[in-house]
Amino acid sequence: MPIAWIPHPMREVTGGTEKVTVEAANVREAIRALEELYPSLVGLLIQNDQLRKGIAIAVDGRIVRRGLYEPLRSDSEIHFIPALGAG
Amino acid sequence: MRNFDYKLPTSLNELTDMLSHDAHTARLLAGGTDLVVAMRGARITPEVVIDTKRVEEMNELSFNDHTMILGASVTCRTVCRNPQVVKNFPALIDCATLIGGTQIQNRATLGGNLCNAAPSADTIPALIVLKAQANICGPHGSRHVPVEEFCTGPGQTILEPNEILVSFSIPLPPENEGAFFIRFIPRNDMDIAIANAAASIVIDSSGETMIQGRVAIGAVAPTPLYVSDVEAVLSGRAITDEVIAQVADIARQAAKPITDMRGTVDQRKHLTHVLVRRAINGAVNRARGSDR
Amino acid sequence: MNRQQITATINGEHREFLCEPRQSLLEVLRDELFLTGTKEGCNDGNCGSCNVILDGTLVNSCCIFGVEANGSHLTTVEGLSKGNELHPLQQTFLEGTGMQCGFCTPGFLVAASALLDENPEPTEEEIRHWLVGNLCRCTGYDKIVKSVQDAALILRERAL
Amino acid sequence: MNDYVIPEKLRVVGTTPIRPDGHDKVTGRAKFGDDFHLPGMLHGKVLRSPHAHARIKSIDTSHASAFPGVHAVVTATDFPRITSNVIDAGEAGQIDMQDVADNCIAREKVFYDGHAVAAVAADSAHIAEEAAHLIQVNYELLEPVMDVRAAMADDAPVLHDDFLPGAFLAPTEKALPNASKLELAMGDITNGFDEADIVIEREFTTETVHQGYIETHIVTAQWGANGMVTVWTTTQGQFAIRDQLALVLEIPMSAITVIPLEIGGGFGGKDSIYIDPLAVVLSKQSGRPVKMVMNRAETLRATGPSSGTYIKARLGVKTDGTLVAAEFHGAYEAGAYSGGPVAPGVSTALTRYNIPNVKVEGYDVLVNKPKVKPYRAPGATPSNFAVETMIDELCRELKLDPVEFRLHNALKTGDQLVLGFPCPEIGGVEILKAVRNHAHYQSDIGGPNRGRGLAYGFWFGAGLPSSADLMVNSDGTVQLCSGSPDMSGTRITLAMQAAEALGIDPSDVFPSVGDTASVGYSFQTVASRTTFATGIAVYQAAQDILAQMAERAALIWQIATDDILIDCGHFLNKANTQQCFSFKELAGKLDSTGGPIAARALASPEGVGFQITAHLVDLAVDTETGKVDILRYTAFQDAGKAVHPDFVEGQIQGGTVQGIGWALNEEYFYDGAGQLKNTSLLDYRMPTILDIPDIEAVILEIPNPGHPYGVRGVGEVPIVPPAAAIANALYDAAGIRMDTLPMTPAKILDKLNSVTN
Repeated sequence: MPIAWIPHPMREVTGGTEKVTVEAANVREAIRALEELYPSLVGLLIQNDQLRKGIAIAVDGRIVRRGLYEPLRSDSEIHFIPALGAG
Repeated sequence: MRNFDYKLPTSLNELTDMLSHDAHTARLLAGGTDLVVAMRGARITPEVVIDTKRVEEMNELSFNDHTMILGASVTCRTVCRNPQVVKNFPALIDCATLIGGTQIQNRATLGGNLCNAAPSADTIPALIVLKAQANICGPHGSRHVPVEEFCTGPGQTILEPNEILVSFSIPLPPENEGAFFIRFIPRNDMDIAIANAAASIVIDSSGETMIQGRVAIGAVAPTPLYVSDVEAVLSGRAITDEVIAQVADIARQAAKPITDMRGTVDQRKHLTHVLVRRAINGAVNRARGSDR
Repeated sequence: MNRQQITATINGEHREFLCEPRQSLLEVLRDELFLTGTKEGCNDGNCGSCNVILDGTLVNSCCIFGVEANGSHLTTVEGLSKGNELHPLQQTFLEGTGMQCGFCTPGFLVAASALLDENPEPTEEEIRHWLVGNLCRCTGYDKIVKSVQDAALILRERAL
Repeated sequence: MNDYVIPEKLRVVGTTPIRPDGHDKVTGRAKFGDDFHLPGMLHGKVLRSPHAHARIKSIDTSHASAFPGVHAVVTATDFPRITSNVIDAGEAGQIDMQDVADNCIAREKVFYDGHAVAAVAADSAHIAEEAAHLIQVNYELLEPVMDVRAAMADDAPVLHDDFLPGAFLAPTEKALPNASKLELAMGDITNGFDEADIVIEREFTTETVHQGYIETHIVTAQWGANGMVTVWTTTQGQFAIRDQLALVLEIPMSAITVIPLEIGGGFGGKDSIYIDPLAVVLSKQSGRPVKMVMNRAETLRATGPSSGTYIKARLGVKTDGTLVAAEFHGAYEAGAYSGGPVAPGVSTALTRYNIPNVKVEGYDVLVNKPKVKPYRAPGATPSNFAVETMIDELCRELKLDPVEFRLHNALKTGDQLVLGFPCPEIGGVEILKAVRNHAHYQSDIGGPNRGRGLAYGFWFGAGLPSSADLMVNSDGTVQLCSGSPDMSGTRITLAMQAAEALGIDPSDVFPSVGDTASVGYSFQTVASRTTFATGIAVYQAAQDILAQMAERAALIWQIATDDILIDCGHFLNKANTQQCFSFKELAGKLDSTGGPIAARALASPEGVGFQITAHLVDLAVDTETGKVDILRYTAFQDAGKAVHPDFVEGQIQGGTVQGIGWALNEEYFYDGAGQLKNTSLLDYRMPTILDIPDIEAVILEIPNPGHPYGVRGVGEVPIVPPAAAIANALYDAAGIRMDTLPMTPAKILDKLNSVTN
């Protein structure tokens, strides 16, 4: 099952847990699964059904374009990272 | 930019008449490298601009037995390309080749540099140590003023509104005199001096003793500064690092700089010391004929 | 409005135009004559993008009033090539990638052509001193210097 | 997600053909922003705030409106008050459109010296400027805050009441005034430092700098009678301009066409709107096209800058030179509105070393300066300066060679990044070995007061959406249209990739940059992405073209398409290779076999190749004045595959020189009231041709599997290490450790004095 890594400052919500195995076919479902375990986590990641300002998603080592809708494989790893921007 | 009338006199008389007519609303235009920019920034808003480029007396560059006459509207380029200037006044070449890039030197004039009266003006310290005299013409005749007395504050000069800087008279230096100008800027070109210095030194036949000397410094006071106190210290002294440092000490004390975005008080005083030493060494080398 | 009639020879052509005294030569070239190859980068004589050759000398057209050019001979970047035949400098800047965005390029070309007119065999140091009033933010200058050197060589070979 | 099989031999990629847009650029014919004229065009000018922080109490435009020759005057009340509208720009982050709108024209408050307050359109720029100065604005002055640390203090003046403290703040953590936070970590920082034999902690400050493009911001807008808007402008992204205009003006995106003109430099600073909406509304009100040209002072006061910073960092190392722990705190100026380069700045601070225990925190801090914009590897130069000078200090402390130390700790493919995931293919080790083997590294320094410095730099780059259209002409030539403005030769690098893929000569591909009505959506030319990402779009479109042409060949020969072999611009019958069409021959038969063909690809590639580099510099310092002269400079960089090596070299040289300017002389000078004092290129001191030696570029090619030809972005990383390399060389030359940028002669002199005293 996919693994979601909890961003460092948000581990306050998970009691220090850094990664969670989730049953999910895409990132959105992964966040729903996290929500069941840690209800207060989702508000830190999502606002108005979108990723919060400043957050981007990496799946399996690539910063992905499809955000919440990015499909996951059974062995995928999800990281929530700062949106990097560029010049 | 506010609009204005443009006038192009062809003689000094015509220019004098025009200026008398509009004395308080007119500005003279030579190379324009300062004036055009100042007008664009609305720091100067003349109603009449009088172009001096066709006035013969202001564009003269000539030599007689003792003196060079340098018109106020002669460009840095013309100065730098004149073999007699190159031979007699290398310190003028030092500074005239430092004013802006090639494009600016092709327009900028020594007269404009003096009348603009910037504390950091690069040609003024050299003119001072070369004993240049400003030849001024007004409705009631002409007068002649040493360059060190010309500027009275940032952008301020002794010129009355109806007076014109026509030319400089600069005495030809004796064989045993050398002069040198140096400035400090953060880049290698295109900057306003944080500090600058010029020196002219007359040496004796041994090449080891200074007979006379003049030092002027810039960007360290409201006007370019002639450091008159050094003459007494220099005269008759052996050319040693100690003596030169002693002179530089006097210049440093004379410097009354301010702190602004280009430099601080401490930095400018320190640089004055360094630059005066280097200027004197450069002048001595030229007097010795080792770097003409 | 006190527009004045100005006559000048620009890139070999006789031109007459009206301009206000407050219009710079740069504005006149660009806005009245539509010679837009000459660029405005700083408008105060610090970047060289507006370089033209006025009566044989290299100048910043932003620091000159248009009325000052009355009766003059001017060369702008548009006057460097002969029809479709590029000036050697234009050729070497193109082949030697002496430009990136190309905005400062006309100024560099005009400035460099004034240099080569006066000094057909400039050293690298002479090239750098001559061009110090021209700013380029893209290239780091190296390829500009080499392009000027290459053009100087072509011109010298042609002169033989 | 696919990794490409990179061909061993490339025919076009790696050569140096002449750029097709070059002739127009050397003859003065190329149309840059200000070279575009429309009949009846008016000229607009902006009135800007002289105050850094003030409330606008009233604006009286009556005198300006009555001035002869004036056709329209606008203030913020002429623009829709949009509700906060956050748009998602993908991996580039999110943009708050209310902030964008307010930055274009101030509504209740002005937030920086130079903030636009009103605009005038008149018959000439001179008239517009005179009229703008007749507008009377009544301000209530507020206290400005100009420094990041002051802005985060408890008693700091607050810029925005509705400011959010950021996404990466722990739920119970107290938010700081004016600052949003992000945090990254891996391993255990406490244990990590316990393991270390030597721990050093240092503080750094860097000043605000500007991108310094020589062409300023220029726009011409025409409001059509049918409400359709056309905008001609100089920009890094025509679609970004269109989208932002639509959102700020609340008109449909489809009603706006943005036509990109040639761009005279951008470096990140021309990625968004400033005067654009003012020109549009002035045109609407006057019924005439309006051109607006920012002058240099406006450009410095109101656009661009990149953040000044405060940085505190701690490094822990074992005596064998193994880095075991690192902590990095970076506070970056955001300017007047949130959203500076803190995330990439702090994320790249340590990324090039494999350090097991890391904590990184960054603050995006509001100050009364222009809203910062990306600048070439945004945020990375200050963080690199801090960390690389500390690494140099550790090398000296441990008496370890700076190359060997970095080799020992270098990030390698598969090592975990501070972002959490493993590092993709990276050539850091190869880069460092190239330094070690280079003649420059082995040469004598040759004189007193001279020193040599090394710094190692990293940058992510980005993919993001790009489109490309290819159309085959009946004579076998190909039209290529992309949505990526060409800042430095990307027309040719895209044409070369099309030619490579199609098996034709690059001179047979005509590349152009499309407007928003004629080409598919493309993100800006930023993030070193055009040759990489738009290149992939071109490659994909080319594959489509080849497939379509194979179908035509199959039709002609009456065989299955699968039986067609495509080989280097030739279409062959696999069963009978005597049957063969060249690309040109087949192109001539398209009309008669079903009509012309074209292809469009929209790509958002994710296989971004990271950029890694090392810079080596020799310099001399005048110990009496603090003046630095750069004597020799060599930059080593992994290009993945250099599509056009001359332009790659140009990117390396140009970026390095910008970095040298940042290192030595470039900075914003604000006075105590928050007014910018150096508003010209005389006093904003960018390097001149006399300040710079030849920059030798050593290009390595460690292919990026995320691109069909192995390409990595190359444009940004060259600006990252110069400041640190120069600082390290200064230590080598004079024994002084610089902790601030720029390292001006005055600061160097101070350090020299403190060392001798």
